[in-house]
Amino acid sequence: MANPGINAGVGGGAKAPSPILDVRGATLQYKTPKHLVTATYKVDFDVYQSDRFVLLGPSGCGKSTLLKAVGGFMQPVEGTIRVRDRVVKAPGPDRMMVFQEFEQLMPWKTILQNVMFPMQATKRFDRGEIRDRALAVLDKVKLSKFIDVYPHMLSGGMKMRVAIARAMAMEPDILLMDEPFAALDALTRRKMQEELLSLWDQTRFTVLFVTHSIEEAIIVGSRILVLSPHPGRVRAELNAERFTHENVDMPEFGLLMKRIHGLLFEESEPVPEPETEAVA
Amino acid sequence: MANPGINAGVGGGAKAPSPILDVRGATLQYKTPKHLVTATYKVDFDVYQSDRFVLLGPSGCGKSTLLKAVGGFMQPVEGTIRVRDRVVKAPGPDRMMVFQEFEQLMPWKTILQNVMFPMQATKRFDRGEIRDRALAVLDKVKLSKFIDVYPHMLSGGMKMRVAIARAMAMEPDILLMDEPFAALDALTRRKMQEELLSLWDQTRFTVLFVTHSIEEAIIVGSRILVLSPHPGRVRAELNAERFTHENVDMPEFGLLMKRIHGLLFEESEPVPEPETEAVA
Amino acid sequence: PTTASAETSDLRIAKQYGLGFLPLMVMESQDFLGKRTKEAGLTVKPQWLTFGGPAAMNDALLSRNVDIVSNGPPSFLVMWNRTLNTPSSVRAVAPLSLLPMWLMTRKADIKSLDQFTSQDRIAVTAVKTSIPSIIMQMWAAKKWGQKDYQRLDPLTTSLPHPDAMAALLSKTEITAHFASPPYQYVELKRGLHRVATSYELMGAPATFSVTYATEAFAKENPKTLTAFYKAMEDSQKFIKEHPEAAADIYLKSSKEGVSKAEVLEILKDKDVQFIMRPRSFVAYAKFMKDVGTLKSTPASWKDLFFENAHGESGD
Amino acid sequence: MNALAGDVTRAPVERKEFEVVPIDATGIGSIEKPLSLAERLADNDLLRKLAILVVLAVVWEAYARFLGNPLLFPTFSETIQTFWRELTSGVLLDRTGVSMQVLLIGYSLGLVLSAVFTTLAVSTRIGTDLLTTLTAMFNPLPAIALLPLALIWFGLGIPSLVFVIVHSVLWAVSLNTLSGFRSVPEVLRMTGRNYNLSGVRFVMKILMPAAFPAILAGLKIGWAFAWRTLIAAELVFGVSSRSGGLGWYIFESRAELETAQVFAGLLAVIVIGLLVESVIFRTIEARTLQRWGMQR
Amino acid sequence: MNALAGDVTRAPVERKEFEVVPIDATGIGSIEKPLSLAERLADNDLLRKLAILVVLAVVWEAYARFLGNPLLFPTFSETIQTFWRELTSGVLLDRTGVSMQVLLIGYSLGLVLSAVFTTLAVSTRIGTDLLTTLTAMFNPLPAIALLPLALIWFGLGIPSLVFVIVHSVLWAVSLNTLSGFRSVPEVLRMTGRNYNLSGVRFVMKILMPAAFPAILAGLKIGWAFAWRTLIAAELVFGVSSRSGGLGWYIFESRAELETAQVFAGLLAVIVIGLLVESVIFRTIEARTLQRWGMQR
Ligand SMILES: Nc1ncnc2c1ncn2[C@@H]1O[C@H](COP(=O)(O)OP(=O)(O)OP(=O)(O)O)[C@@H](O)[C@H]1O
Ligand SMILES: Nc1ncnc2c1ncn2[C@@H]1O[C@H](COP(=O)(O)OP(=O)(O)OP(=O)(O)O)[C@@H](O)[C@H]1O
Ligand SMILES: [Mg+2]
Ligand SMILES: [Mg+2]
Repeated sequence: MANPGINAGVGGGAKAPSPILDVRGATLQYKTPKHLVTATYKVDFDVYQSDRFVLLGPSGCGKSTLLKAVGGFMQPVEGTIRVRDRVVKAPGPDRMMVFQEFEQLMPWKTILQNVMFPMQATKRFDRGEIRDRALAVLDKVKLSKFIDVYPHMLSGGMKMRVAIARAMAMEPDILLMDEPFAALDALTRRKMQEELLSLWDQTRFTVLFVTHSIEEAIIVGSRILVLSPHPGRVRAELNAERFTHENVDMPEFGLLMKRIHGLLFEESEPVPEPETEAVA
Repeated sequence: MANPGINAGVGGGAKAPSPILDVRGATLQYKTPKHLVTATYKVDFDVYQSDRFVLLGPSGCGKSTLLKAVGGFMQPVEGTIRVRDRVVKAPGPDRMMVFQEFEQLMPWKTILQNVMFPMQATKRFDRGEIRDRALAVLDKVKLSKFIDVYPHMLSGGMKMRVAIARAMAMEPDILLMDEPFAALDALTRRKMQEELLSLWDQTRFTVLFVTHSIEEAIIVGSRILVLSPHPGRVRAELNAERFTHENVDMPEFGLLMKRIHGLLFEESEPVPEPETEAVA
Repeated sequence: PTTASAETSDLRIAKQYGLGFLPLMVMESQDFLGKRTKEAGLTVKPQWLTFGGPAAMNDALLSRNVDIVSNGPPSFLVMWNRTLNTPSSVRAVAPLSLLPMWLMTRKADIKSLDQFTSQDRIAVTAVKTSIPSIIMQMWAAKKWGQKDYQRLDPLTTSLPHPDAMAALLSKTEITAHFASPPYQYVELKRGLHRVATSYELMGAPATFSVTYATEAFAKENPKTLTAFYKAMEDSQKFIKEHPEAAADIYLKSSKEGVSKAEVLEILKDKDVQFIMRPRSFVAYAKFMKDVGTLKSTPASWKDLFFENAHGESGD
Repeated sequence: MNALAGDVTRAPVERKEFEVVPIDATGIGSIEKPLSLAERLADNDLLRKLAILVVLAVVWEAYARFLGNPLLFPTFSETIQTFWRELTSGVLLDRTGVSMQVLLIGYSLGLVLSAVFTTLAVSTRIGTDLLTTLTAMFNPLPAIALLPLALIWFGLGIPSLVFVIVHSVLWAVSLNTLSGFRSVPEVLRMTGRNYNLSGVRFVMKILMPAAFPAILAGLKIGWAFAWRTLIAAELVFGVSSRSGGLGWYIFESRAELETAQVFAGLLAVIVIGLLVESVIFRTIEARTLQRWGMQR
Repeated sequence: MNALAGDVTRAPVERKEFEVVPIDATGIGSIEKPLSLAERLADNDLLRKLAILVVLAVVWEAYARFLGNPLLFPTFSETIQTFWRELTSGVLLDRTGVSMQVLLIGYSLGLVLSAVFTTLAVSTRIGTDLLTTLTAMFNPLPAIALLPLALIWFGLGIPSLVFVIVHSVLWAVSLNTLSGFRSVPEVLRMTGRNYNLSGVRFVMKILMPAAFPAILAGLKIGWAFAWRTLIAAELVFGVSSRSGGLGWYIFESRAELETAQVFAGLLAVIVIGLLVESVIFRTIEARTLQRWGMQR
């Protein structure tokens, strides 16, 4: 609405079912004692059932902020965010978050307890089932040997795998992931990406995925929202359903990578200076 | 000494000058109340003047641990670590570290103050020079606009760039970097890699670089130490001097990547089960 | 840091709150000490200190931070006995006052001490160790035999006078208060009634407060001590002769919720005397020895006092 | 498995791709939701606290009237009147001045000592043991335990009071500081050691600021206990002539059964406590923890 | 620029490449540097603390002998003898028992109240204001300030003592807990809220464990102040003769100038303090903070 160009794009899939997540003209700001930092500016997008929706953009463009807003941790100063037609007001386990920071694990719980905790806290699963589910998902991320260990004894990458396992075990409506694989090594990262895709194949959950890796965006995502540099605004929305690990070497894959690279970093058109900061 | 196979390999470059860093049979362990975790086992390697030496290995194989030991934060339970023929006993600014964690920034200092701090603390530079040096290096990592901001107001990637800028500004003898670019977006990451290489071209400092990205290892490194999975042992040492961003598309580049991938993940020979944990 | 020839120029005297310490207040305000020391050819600058309780005062004396302190006879006797034959042995200089303490209650039907039941609570300044506690123990020993001297202790509760009075008047669980002047008079005015006085319970009037000093101090400053003794006589005489002025002095340093008329009335009470004659020291000492608080008794009251006071007829 | 999970048979919704020029974002600083008056009032820290104080005063007044026992518990209005009278007559100010002086000396000395102790404690293991042992021993000890030593070493008067206050501040602040030091992230510690910081410089430049939330909590507790101790200690140590502080004023008023004056004295303690908390400590917090993002 | 920087003209040293089979790493658990006896002794926490205590005792003994004023400051040996005599005669145990009982009731009650207060404080902004205001007001108030209310509400004896102890524990613990809560990392907070935790559950399951280092420091301070207050309060608040605790024992002994007994009583306080610190709090620390890597 605020941006007619975007509406035109979305309108393309006529008579589409209503989206699960509907972000409309969302402007997100941080108020600090001295500054007023605008992280994203009038961002619109829709996420439909079973989308693997990727937010892609350069560092500091407001991807994490956008994800936090969808998670219900921030309210937009302008615009609305709706999940299943209800305005997002608070966080909830229907939108499980995996954060960028290692601190998200609870240092006072063992790995197993960490994974079991949200299932117990939200009572979404039978008591008897919880432990088995946790063990299964920990096996998937190859941490079965470390279930009784405390987080501070794990390497950074291992901590992140625990966090991912914890969120996956919850089978949320929308999984919100903030650069979850950034700290993983190449192989584990690939395995985790495949795991995510295969899990998706089983239950077709909806996932909103933040990354700054174009390759990862194309592999993981079915649709990619490309954001402009700070403050984040919509630059493009692209389909990437066709691509997985198997066709990384296809020419189309390379072409799409190049196209996105251009969108992200080549200022083809004269765009007004985006780094305006208001000093309050 | 502990492993004749490795000695044979190192012995190859006959009459080489004495190494800056000499790691010999280093076994590193964590003592926890219940477990005794061996992170690396009898690792040998030498880093020579002006090397861009990369430690490459899967998650949890002990790369960070090894770097910490070189930094002087841990003592090996077996073997020795020598820098310029002196056994490493304590940390020092001749070995500047960039850690994996965001917490390494001081939340009570602005970005500029954070970068200036080690220069002031170690008195390695003239008082008058420090501020300019800090500003210059912050400009290189594209954070000039944020010099008066506190770390908690930056995104994860921006925080990491500050940490890198801070260490670079010190021009240490050996720069110890623990997956410093893992949290950066594709473009910034590439820029930072290039920056590192161009800085290296200017001063030919020695850098010990931990990564789990094979591509990054080949681009950044002049020599690559490939470590086995947990507990980390030497798997191979390879040369990668020839490769930079420019020749990523060369067939040799791809071949080297494939070779390392094989070394890392394909258990071609029957290797004894490595995940033995002793319960104290 | 003084020799026999050069006596201290800095005399530190500790006093407490209450009417029992009036002579010291008078001495301070009329500068009797200055006059008497000048007579003796000394230049003494008295320094007046006030303490909240007796224990701190004893500590100050032992650590030589004060020279002359004022306390009730039991506290003094403990101090005397415990320091006997040590470098810090003490003796009394002069008594300050002879005052009765009254046992006040709000229960109209209680006429004597033995009528208190386990439902009652008698407030005293300090359970077991304060003057009223010891007086009640002496009375209990007389009435029920030495073995049972602690029979009334369970009824007592320690509360400082002002809090005890407030509690008694507020109809809390405190049903009685063994008060000292002027609190007892205020309570009387507020409609409470007197069960007994300390004189009745002891069988004789007793000194309420006494000043004492270490023998070491006395040896080094004999003239100063004599001057202090004489100044005390002056002060007591002043109170007798000028009750109005004495009342003013009292009210200037402490109000305690009473008017001048009331203070005058107290001063005129025949039981209230400011005299140099030591009373009932031996009786206290004997009893305290019997219950084990003291390890020995003085052969005569004169053992307790410096020679200045030996001319009196004490007991 | 999950009722809300996607329809397994259905593929994602098909949509067209699009590219747009990022919209103009100049002047975005002005985007701010205006706040309602009520919100703005509720946003005012001082106002909210004032409201709380007013409520407390009303409760006090009502309860005291209900009790009707001014000897034990005077009304708020009576207390305020007395407070005002004693304030304007200068008595209260004098007494408070005396107390504040002693308090400040003792407090600062306590902090300095505590800094020395904790620095030793983090530098050496024997230092840690010493501090934890001393803290465990001396922290529960009441002031009278120190009386003999204070009398021997400092005599009567201000130095002894200062000594006792130091005792009350030192252990509380040290305990908090040490526990703050110990929970400083390992990475930050390593960063500091990397810069060759050690001993005092390491403590000053890394541990102190990193542990500042805990230290500040310790400072607040230390401050409060310095007050409590001072008021109790003034009775124990006596005063020469009329030089007593607030503690002595309260004791005197109590002995004179001027309950309203007792409460006026206590009110002075409260007022100073509130001032220190909401002016000094609040400012420190705003300037440090909140600015650094170390506190919500 | 940098003297130690590499030679710009020289390329890195040339070396051959090699590949090896990772060496056998079975049985690596046994690699451990043996410790010398001295190191092992120095490693023993208890032993080191004992050494400190012995040194302190020797200093005490020496200083007391030098002073030669047993009525003011008895020697360590005399104190120990008296301590032993009073312990075996049962007096000290009795008195300590009484005090401990009151102390434990007051302490636990204080903790419960503090949990309620801080939970309210983090849940609502008015709660935060209320707690900070109340803490700033009441924390500096000495126990006598509560005497009138205690008398009215609880009368004399144990309930009043408990009330005063609650007062001394509540604010110190709340202050530390609140400051701990406020420095819990934002991500952890968000994680908790993501699981629909709010109110009491949020506090119990996220904030409390995450802020545990600060809370534990608060508990230690609270414990120490509960002791101090109890001993002071037994004097102010009426003990009904036989029922007196350790505070009364000390007061009585002081009135009787049995200084060695006074110090024996204080020694009892110290011993209990040390026991609680090195047994209870140490165990809690080892089981929680150290295990969780939240403390060095
Ligand atoms: N707590 C905060 N207070 C103020 N400004 C903030 C805060 N967090 C982030 N910002 C600012 O908001 C902008 C967007 O930050 P955000 O963390 O969303 O970026 P991002 O796209 O996730 O970056 P990255 O890929 O590096 O994680 C940045 O300019 C940053 O400075
Ligand atoms: N503080 C610690 N206490 C006990 N064990 C630890 C500790 N830190 C790391 N470890 C263990 O040591 C091993 C090596 O950890 P390290 O952090 O060095 O791995 P890494 O190679 O850096 O992994 P990553 O790439 O994921 O960062 C792991 O098995 C880990 O569990
Ligand atoms: Mg981010
Ligand atoms: Mg690592």
